[in-house]
Amino acid sequence: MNARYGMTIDIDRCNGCGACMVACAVENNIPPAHAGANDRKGLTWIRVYKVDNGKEYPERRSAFVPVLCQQCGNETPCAHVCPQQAVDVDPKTGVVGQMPERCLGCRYCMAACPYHARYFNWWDPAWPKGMEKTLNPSVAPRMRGVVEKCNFCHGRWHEARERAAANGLAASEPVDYVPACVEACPAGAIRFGNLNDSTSEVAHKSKEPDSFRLLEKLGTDPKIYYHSKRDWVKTIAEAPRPGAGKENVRG
Amino acid sequence: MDKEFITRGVKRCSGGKFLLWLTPWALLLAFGLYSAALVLIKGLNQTNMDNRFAFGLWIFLDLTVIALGAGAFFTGFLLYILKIDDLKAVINSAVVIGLVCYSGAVCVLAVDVGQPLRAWFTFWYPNVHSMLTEVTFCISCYLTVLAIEYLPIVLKNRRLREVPSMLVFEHELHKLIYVLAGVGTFLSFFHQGSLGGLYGVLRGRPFAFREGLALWPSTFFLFIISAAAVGPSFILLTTWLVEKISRKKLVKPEVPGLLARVSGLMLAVYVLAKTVDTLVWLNRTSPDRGFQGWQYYSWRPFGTWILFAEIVAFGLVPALILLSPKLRAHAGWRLSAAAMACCGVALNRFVMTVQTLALPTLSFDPFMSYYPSWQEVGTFLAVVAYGVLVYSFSFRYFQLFPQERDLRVQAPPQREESELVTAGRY
Amino acid sequence: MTTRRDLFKIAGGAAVGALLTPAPWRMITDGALWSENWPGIPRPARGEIRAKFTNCTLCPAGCAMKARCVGDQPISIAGVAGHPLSHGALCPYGIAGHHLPYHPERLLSGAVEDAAAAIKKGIGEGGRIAVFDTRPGRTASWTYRRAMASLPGGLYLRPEAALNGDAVDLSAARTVLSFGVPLLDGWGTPGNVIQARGNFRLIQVEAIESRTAAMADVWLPTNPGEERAIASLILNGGMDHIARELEDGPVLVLGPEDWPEIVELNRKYGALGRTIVSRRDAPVPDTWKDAAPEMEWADAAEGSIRVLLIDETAPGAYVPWHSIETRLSRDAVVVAFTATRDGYARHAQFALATAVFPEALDDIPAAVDSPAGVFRLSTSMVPSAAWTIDPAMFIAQLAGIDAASALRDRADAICRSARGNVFHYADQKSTPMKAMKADAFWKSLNEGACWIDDLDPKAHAPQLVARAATRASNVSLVETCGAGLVSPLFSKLHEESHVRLARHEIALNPAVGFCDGERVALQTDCGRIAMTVLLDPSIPPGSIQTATGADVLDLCGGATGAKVVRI
Amino acid sequence: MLPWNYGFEWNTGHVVFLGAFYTVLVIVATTVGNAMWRSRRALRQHTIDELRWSSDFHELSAADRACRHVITGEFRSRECPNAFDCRKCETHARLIANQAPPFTGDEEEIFGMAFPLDRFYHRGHTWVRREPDGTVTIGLDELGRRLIGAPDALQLPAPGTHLSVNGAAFRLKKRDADVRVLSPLDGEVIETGTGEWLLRLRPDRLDEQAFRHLLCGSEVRPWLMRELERLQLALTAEGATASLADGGIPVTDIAAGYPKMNWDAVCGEMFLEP
Repeated sequence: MNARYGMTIDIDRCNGCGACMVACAVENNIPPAHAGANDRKGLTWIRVYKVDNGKEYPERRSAFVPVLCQQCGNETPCAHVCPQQAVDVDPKTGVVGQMPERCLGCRYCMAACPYHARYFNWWDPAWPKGMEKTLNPSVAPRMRGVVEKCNFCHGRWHEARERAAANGLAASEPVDYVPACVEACPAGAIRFGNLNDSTSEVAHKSKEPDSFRLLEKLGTDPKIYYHSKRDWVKTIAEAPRPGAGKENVRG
Repeated sequence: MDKEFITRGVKRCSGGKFLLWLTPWALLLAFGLYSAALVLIKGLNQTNMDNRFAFGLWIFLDLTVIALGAGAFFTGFLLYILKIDDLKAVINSAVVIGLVCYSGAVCVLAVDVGQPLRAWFTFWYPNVHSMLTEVTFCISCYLTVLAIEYLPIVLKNRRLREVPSMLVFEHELHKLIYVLAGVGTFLSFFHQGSLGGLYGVLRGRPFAFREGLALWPSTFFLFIISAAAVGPSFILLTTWLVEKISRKKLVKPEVPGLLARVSGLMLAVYVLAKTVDTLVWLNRTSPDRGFQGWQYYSWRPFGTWILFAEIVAFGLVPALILLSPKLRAHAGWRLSAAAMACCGVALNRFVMTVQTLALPTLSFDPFMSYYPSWQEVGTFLAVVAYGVLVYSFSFRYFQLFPQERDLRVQAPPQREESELVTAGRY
Repeated sequence: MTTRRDLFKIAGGAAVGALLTPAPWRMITDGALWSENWPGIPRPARGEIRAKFTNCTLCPAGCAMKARCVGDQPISIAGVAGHPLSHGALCPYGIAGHHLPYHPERLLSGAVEDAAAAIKKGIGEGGRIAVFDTRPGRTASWTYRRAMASLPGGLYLRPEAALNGDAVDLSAARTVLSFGVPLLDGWGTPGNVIQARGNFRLIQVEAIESRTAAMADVWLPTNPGEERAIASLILNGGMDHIARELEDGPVLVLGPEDWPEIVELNRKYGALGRTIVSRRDAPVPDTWKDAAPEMEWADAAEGSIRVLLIDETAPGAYVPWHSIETRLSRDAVVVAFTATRDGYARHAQFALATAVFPEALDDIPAAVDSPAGVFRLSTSMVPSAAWTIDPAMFIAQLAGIDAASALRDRADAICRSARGNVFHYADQKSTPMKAMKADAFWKSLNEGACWIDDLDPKAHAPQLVARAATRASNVSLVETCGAGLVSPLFSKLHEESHVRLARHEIALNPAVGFCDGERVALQTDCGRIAMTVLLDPSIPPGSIQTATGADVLDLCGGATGAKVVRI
Repeated sequence: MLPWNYGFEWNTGHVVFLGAFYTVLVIVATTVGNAMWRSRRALRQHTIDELRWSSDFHELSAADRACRHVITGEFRSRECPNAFDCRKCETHARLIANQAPPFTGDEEEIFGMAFPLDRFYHRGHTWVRREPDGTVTIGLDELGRRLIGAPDALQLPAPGTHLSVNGAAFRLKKRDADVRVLSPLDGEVIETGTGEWLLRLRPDRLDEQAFRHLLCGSEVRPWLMRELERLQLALTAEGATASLADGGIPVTDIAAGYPKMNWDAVCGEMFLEP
């Protein structure tokens, strides 16, 4: 049976420290920001947004929402539109993969993605002198002019499979495979696992009443489940409503 | 002096005057090429596009330009397939316009992708489900076809006709041109459509997403109709413009009327279809996906006025003007209606591309705004200048308007039947 | 007889025929795959993947780290699961700590000889020499104290100790009342706080909705500067809904320690001895006992110090420069041992470059939230740059004492004490100290281990003393890494997402009338610093939020009435 | 793209899409290829003179392509289907069969221009005179002469050159005008002259058929009247103010009369070179 990897993110536990974003950048050889980069031209495969209940101080309450590629399972919007098969959905894992070395850089997939989880290399990647020594050998850095995004740390998936094979276990579903952000979250807010495996923690958590997915009605069947006991936080899953302090988006 | 290149018997301004006319455009082209080079060499960071505004000015202009260039295929279709011979008067001009628009669009496209050198991957690893693949294939094929259709026009040049092989090839190719016209029609039909599909299939963008028939969303068909509607209008405008600039009579008076009628007819069909589509989308498609229709229009500055402008002011109104014979006959009305039609379609392309990207999808998204950088504008100006230059040269050295020579003087009307008046006058 | 024409025919035929076979197309495809590599992009070094263990020195928490290395080069860092103190958690600064040696703004070298000469001259002229140590309790600190003892008039100075050197036992608390303390945002040992978070209710009294306030069970928004009033109100039995919360003990009250109210509240709700406990530090060799006493900065006499050596390598509490200045004599020589230009180096005549994490070998004393004493090493994972110096060695040399084996000596002393347990990172097992030989202990310390003392059976309830209180500032400071240097990848949290305030970024309410990205100056009676505005409606109009950093602390430490002005 | 390419799968999408694509390519390629092949064949089967004339003839304005029997008033309007080569024209054969134009030997005098009727006239303003020795002489007719006046340059073919009907016989230059004059007959040049006649030709054939396509006798006057009309049109088109149809007799050098005029256009019109 094929795996269907997914995540549950407990918004009530996230204090927006950003460990996941840094760990992701470290793991996937994402370069530091170019001098001209801003929050709309950056490379943040996982990005923590600060959301609020739209009220004014002191009724205002905030929460932090990490958003990464939602790994849509149904008619994956980006994979559907890529003109040259640079995006594919791996049937073995359900992970939406991106092949930067085949990408034309037309950014059609970015326009197609409702979660803005895809990022374009606006500049040549550059690291401070000497820092390239710290690059992760299991991930190839990307060149300028291509799109990239979260792939649940594909490199880690490979290594985990090799380890599993070495230990004589079934390589199909390595037990110790977790993406960097999951490993890094100090609050343990992000959980990762196989949604098809009914015994897994994510399978349970995803079915809880407090769990929800972003823009579920679009019918793209994302595999990232968010979790919060606060009612106003649950409303972030729905379509935007104009007005109400929308001008505040930090993060 | 270039006199021996100019068709015998047509008047063209002096070479010096021509150069004077070319200079500003040439400068503009140079500037545009410079900015395009910047983008190509330094990368897309030269533009103001970003991860949220992944497409910018260029996609809007590409779509508009290609819609306006649709005159080429639609006129060709009417002339060679439906045999409406009056359109012979403008077909050459239409072909040149088409060529200019399409080649220009393709160049801009090449500038605005991250890795232009990999463009051929699209042919090598085509994803047949992607509208962009369809667009790429059709546009590249159609551009070839247009180039071939342009060939006879070039070879007809007075000096080139001296070369026997060219003379003959032109003659023979012209006999087969209807085949190319047919193919061209087929191709442009599909890529005009898939350009519409481009946004209609974005299920992640409920503002653009449309349900469809068979493989294609409704925008696929709307784009075809609107392109067919605006193509003749644009020819109408350009012809008039050329007549004004060159201070010559270029086509018989009945031709613009015909174009206007065709354009009006298609436009009426389009407005009708568009209205139905909009209603279905606002009341079913969008709400089903959790997005209430009204909220799209509560983001400043995109109020409902844009919907009204698109469908009524620049759709229904020009359609009615062009359809009423009395108004159509009047040049002023005819031309302003044509212009309005063009604006309407441009506005439609703008809404489909830019507004779609500006509107938020996540509840914690802001409304996005974007202003093109001067490099982007420059790249577009390059296309305009390039178009003007190519057209000016074609107009000077080739016969874009076959009727021009006969129209120098009012030739006595010819009657077509050839009956024997009298045998044996002697 | 074949003519050339025939040859052409054959060649042409062959070419056309070849087109009908996969061969040429395959070649194109493979060519494409090959051409998909882009020049000028660094190729990650390959090699054997190893795990190395160490402890973080970037802040006093000293979290345990597991580094993934190619050969010896760390390429990523994660926490050590099951660690009794850090519980496998790391903050973003630690996660990217291995980038610091390559930081473009790292201090590159210093005039070591000139500094030494100037110091000697200063001492020679009979001036008073002092070492200012930002993180006391380290073995290096002991070296300084020994060195100062052996120098005439030598002083060992330290910042004011949190809770007078006593510890907080969060695991014991049921209710925590915090006055603007960033409890959930880098306070103490993050992993430990998160571990304990499930067991206590958090009441946060703060002017703005900080990360801690956002996560607190109750957030009491106050006007900036009114926190103290609220504290005394609660103390005097006002605000009974809070008082009712505080019935549910044990209670811990955290806040600026120079407020008497905090001390009183803790005393009133019986925190002392239950959630605030005294801690005995890791043993030291008896031969060190004649070291100079620890003296809090404030107790040094005005204008008395002729030579001041500041060790910034291990960041801790920062003392604003204007209060240091007053202790210096007119012709004082100030030498800063640091890896960054941003700290005291701005004021020192000599800034001597030191190694940074993970180059330096150092130990990390117990954090404020560790009731038991600990001893752990931050090992040198990459060789430290040739031009760096070790401040402990430098000062030891100055005083002519031998400190080369200080860490080993202390380890042996701890081993001799036979107290507590040793937690080994590699296998996550802990063994009692008494069961270990000195060499084995030293070995495991270097391979990644942590000695944790037993709780002192005869510990006395701590006595907090209130100090002269300063007024609360209307600037709320968000903790950035004390080290000054942060990984270049923090651009992800700063420019690329604004999820954290970068240095010299200032968050303001839109109503205040500045626009996003505007350049302004943050101004207090201590001066002004240029800042970039970041609009955030969650900041109340009266408040200012900015990131710490030496210069900001110099500006706002103790200062009041900060305001933002246009430039 | 191709079955053996990475990422290719034999599903309907691929087959339909790529099928359509290849079909289009094939159609376009064959069309162009076909055109090339045809033109190659044409170049082999016909002399370039024939090809150029057939192409030129299509370029002429509809009025200029009128049948000679329209000129004589037998038809209201008829476009010549044979590019002015009446030798293979059934209609012409029929018409002259039941009534051949009378051949009056004396000279016609039209607007002071001499058109001797002892010779045949070609619509490109050349005449052909049969000489007793079985050769023919060819020269510009009076209107042609007056259009050119004294030519700036006259390029005559070298003796031995073979001319074909409606192919270029010789070139004339006058001011900005540079026109080729159509050959009225097939034949070999045996001598060139500069006086009344310009070329002496040995025609390929001398039978009755050989001269059928040329105007003669009573056809000449109406034809010339029409030619003057055309000249008038051409002149006005080029912006002439003084007109000559109102009795004004064409002067011996018309070009001199219109120094500013684009004479090339006028000559092109009159000598049937579009």
